[in-house]
Amino acid sequence: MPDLGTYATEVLSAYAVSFVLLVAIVGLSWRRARRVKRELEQRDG
Amino acid sequence: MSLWEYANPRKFMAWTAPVLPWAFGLAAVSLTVGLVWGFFFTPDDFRQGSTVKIIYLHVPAALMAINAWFMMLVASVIWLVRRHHVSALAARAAAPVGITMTLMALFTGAVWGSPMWGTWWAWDPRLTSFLILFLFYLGYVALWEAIEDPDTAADLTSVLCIVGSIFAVLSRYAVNFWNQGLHQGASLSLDAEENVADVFWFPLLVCIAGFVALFVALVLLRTRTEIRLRRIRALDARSARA
Amino acid sequence: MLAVRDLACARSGVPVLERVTFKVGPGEVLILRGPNGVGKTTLLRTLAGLQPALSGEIDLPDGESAYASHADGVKAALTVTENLMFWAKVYQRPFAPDVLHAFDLTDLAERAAGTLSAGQKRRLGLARLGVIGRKVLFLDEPTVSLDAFSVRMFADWLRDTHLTAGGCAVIATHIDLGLDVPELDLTPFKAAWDATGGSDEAFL
Amino acid sequence: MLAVRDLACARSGVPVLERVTFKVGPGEVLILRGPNGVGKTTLLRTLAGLQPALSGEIDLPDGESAYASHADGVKAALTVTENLMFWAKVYQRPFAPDVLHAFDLTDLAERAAGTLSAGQKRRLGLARLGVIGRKVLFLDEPTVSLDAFSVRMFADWLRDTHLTAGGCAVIATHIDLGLDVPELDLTPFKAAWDATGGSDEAFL
Amino acid sequence: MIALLRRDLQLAVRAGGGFGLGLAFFLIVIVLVPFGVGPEQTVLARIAPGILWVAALLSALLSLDRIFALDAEDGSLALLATAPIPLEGVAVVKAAAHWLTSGLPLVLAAPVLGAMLSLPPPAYATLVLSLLVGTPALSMIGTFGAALTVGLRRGGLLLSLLVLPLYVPTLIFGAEAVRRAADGLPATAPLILTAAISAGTFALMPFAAAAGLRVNLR
Amino acid sequence: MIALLRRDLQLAVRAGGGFGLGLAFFLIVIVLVPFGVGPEQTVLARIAPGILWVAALLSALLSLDRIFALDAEDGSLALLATAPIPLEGVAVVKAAAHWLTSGLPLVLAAPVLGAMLSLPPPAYATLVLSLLVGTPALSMIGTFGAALTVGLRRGGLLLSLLVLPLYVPTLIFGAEAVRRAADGLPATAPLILTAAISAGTFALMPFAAAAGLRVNLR
Ligand code: HEM
Ligand SMILES: Nc1ncnc2c1ncn2[C@@H]1O[C@H](COP(=O)(O)OP(=O)(O)OP(=O)(O)O)[C@@H](O)[C@H]1O
Ligand SMILES: Nc1ncnc2c1ncn2[C@@H]1O[C@H](COP(=O)(O)OP(=O)(O)OP(=O)(O)O)[C@@H](O)[C@H]1O
Ligand SMILES: [Mg+2]
Ligand SMILES: [Mg+2]
Repeated sequence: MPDLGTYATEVLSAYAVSFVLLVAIVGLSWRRARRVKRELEQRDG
Repeated sequence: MSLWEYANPRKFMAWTAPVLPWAFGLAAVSLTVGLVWGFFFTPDDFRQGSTVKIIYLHVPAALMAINAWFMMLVASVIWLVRRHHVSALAARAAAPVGITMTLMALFTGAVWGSPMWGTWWAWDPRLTSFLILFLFYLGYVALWEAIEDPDTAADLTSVLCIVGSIFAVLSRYAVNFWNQGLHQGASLSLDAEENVADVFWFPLLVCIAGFVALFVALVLLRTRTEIRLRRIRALDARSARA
Repeated sequence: MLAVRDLACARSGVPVLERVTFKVGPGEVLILRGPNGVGKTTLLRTLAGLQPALSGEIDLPDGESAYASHADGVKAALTVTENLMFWAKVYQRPFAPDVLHAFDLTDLAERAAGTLSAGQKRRLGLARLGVIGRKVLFLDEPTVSLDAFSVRMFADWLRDTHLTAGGCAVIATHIDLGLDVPELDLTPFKAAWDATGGSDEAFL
Repeated sequence: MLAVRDLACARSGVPVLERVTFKVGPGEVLILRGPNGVGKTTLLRTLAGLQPALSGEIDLPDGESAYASHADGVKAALTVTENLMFWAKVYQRPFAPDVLHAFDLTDLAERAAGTLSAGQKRRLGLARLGVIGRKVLFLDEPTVSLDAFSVRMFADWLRDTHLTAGGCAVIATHIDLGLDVPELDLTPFKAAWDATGGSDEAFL
Repeated sequence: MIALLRRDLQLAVRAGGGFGLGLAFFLIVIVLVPFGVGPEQTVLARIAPGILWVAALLSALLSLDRIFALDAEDGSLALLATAPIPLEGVAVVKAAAHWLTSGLPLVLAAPVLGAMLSLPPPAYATLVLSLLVGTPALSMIGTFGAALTVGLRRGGLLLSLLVLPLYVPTLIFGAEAVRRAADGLPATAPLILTAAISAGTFALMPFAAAAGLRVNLR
Repeated sequence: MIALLRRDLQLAVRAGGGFGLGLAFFLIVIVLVPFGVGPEQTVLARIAPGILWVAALLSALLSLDRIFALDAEDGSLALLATAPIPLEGVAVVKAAAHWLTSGLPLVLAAPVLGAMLSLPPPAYATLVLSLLVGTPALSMIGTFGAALTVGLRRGGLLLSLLVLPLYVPTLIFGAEAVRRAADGLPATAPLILTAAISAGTFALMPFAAAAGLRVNLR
């Protein structure tokens, strides 16, 4: 872990929130993709 | 076979299926490399201290936020001119990704601003234009959500996207006129003198590549979902009539 | 005057009717029949140019048609005369007060349209057709809410004024107008469940 | 069940009908007739309690009546079932899916009401009556936009379900419902030009 | 009545994000003010409490006409009036649904928007609290106004004209609370007054609103 | 087209003072701001140009949904679309009618309200002029938004969300002009830019609005 000095909270929170946002968009897209795919497979029989 | 045939939903599903894992893989690798490199193996800036590390998130996110809108604009025009369903759906699929990027740029910028400018938010032109861009995204998504019929929605959101783009550019100039601002100028120009030091520059490039790959991967994935939803809708409509 | 050939039309992207073919000459009326939801409104809107046809041809003199929908576009705040005057001006026609007589609106001429009963409002909506002077009329259930007397009055106007002047009309209705004219039942033209042309087609 | 004695009613302060007297017993239907503007809607709204009578009496069991107007209170954004469920809950009644069948809505059960055709929407509006389980119905032109088959279906529901369960109904309509029931022409009850009770009376 | 509340919320959500839109409007007003006033932080901080409250008020206002108008147009209102629920109950439910879809989201988002207007951080808690106890009054007063104007087809303007003067006391106490907190003064008194207005309106206004509805349906 | 303009104005007047109401809303916003912000003259004078412009904008916004909604509901819009006037013309006329009933009264009343917010007197002429050349853009942009959302039955909120970001440039230039005048600086440049936006929107937006209407009527 590098020494972030006085700005540790800022840098870490920037990274943390960005990760949350990235994971959220990827996760939501992925989950929805899977759900829709399954639904379609059921429909197609 | 013309290029446009790739915009046929079936074809699109077919050729994106193998591409998708590669896109995600590329995104994961370059993001990991870029961010780890940037976070752990670059020095602090002599003026900005460790906050310079935020650049690896902030700049790519800001770039992608603008480029996503631009992509939506192109897709909207294609839909209006050639009426390829995939392009309309791709525009729809890109919008939430663009919103995420915008939010990320806004947040990382705000966090960066608090030590640098002593405030979380300042009505700087660049920041302000981003906020306006965010509003355009919200309006665009809200309009999509509000309309039942997919083709009507595609038409209307496309018109909105084109008109909105013109006004976004106009706002940018207006905002500059209104307030001169604190934000740095472009530092990614090819003119070497204006660039940030190389130590920051290379990992930043890798991160930008990672964000681009991630954007492409997400748009492909989401477009596929939209296509499937339309297919379900179509099958439902058909079986209701059978 | 109006010739429709092999027309297919859709409602919000779903094919509803196909292979609709008919001709209506000057002085003729065609009545559209069919159960609820068969697509009468859709067909009339397509003919009137409000929505594009999926395929097929509509032959129709330019600038000669008019459409009257379920809703009759009456402004509650304007009087009966003002409502009609407005449409006369939009279509750049003189406003002849005898339409008021033809639709039994003389007594109501100065009443605000918002204070009319359902049937009176409908008569006002129909009087618009007498004002704008178009030859080809597309009418969607024009006699809703009208009493028997008013229905006859409307049929009389249609026969004696509109048709004798060389006009024609396509009318969707569920009731008997008392006119001796050809009817077209739309049931056989219902789009097959796998009809092509819908907006979802590319996804199937 | 419903007894009206010497009723006078007004529309925006102007007397419209007077001396209206009739009785409707359990299992009976009364059809209101009369030309457009005679006051059918006004009378039904008065009976339903939406506006006060000028004078006269309305005898009617409490909490047993329901009203259906020209507009049918269908929410475009909700599905057919959701629309009906809502009214069932408001009237605190169980929702029995067989009304869907009685009004030929089974195929449309999951469709958003906004995408129905005029007649389909009307059927949904009528199905509400089957859900709320009220005994005394006041219906204002219930069969507008319905095709002949649906009109018969509605008449059947009325006769076989509603009336046999001891209900009754007052219906304003211009068409023939195919029911063999008494009719009341309102023309003779039109208020005289000097009828009393209007809101302007104090100034005359 | 719960069915009615459920339906109204369902309609708000179905209609494409009823929750989001009131909020978006709030956001937009807050964003527009600096464009008009100029970007100086000191000025913005000075006017932030007032502007935030005015924006909340305008955002509530904008959705008022939908409270009864849609139901009146499609005939549901007449049917509800003849249904076995008291019209007073209908009014309360309508106000509650309006608050849930337009007031509550504002309360939650207010701190972020406070930051954009450079509101001093100590005032955040008071801002949220004052909106929480004050916005219900806005919804209930608005419902009364909507009941008076239903069926008049004047759009939102007549309604705004009627309702805005009634909003003044809530606005004064609410904004005063935030201003005091921003200046480091105790804000309890204005907060309590704001809450009292909310409580009072919910106790009395439904009767007035129901009376208005009855007259308008006649 | 003139008939349509005449009818729209007639309807605005008949419907109980279409002219007065936009103005009243403007007035009320101006009155509410001091309640929210506090009564100090220096602060008010400082923010007056911005608040006046934001109020003008909100007041324009509030009546936007009536531009097409009433005509769509009673079926007039479909009839107009099949009538022998181009939809582009309908859009221009609607925008003009909206401006005449909601923009023009503001322009005339602005000096009085400026006085209420302690706007420095030298800025009055610029205030009037900037509103005169700027409000037409607000009406035309709003007409476009109304055309996109007609028939969606979302009330004004979605419309506001779409339209407000489009209003930003007009607002910035308009308010900037007044601010400069209030500070004794020359205000020609922002005034010209405001006028240019108005001219541009009236030249191009009718086509976009007509396209939106056509799609929505389909
Ligand atoms: C909410 C606040 C902020 C937003 C919305 C924002 C937005 C942007 C945008 C749009 C770019 C342009 C990317 C490009 O076109 O190249 C950018 C770049 C940049 N920002 Fe920010 N920014 C914010 C705050 C900050 C702060 C506080 C700092 C540091 C003190 C900062 C430093 C930079 C740097 C160094 C770049 C790269 C310059 C460039 O490549 O153009 N930003 N930001
Ligand atoms: N606001 C009003 N002001 C004045 N007169 C009105 C008003 N509303 C309705 N009327 C008149 O009251 C009379 C009764 O109207 P009502 O709607 O009851 O007629 P109706 O018998 O239902 O007619 P329809 O068969 O056309 O529906 C009509 O002559 C009508 O013109
Ligand atoms: N938005 C929509 N989405 C899907 N289907 C729709 C939509 N609108 C209408 N439909 C369907 O299209 C079909 C045709 O409707 P249309 O209104 O043309 O019927 P119609 O013949 O006029 O019936 P009516 O006699 O009841 O007026 C109906 O089955 C209807 O349910
Ligand atoms: Mg129809
Ligand atoms: Mg009637």
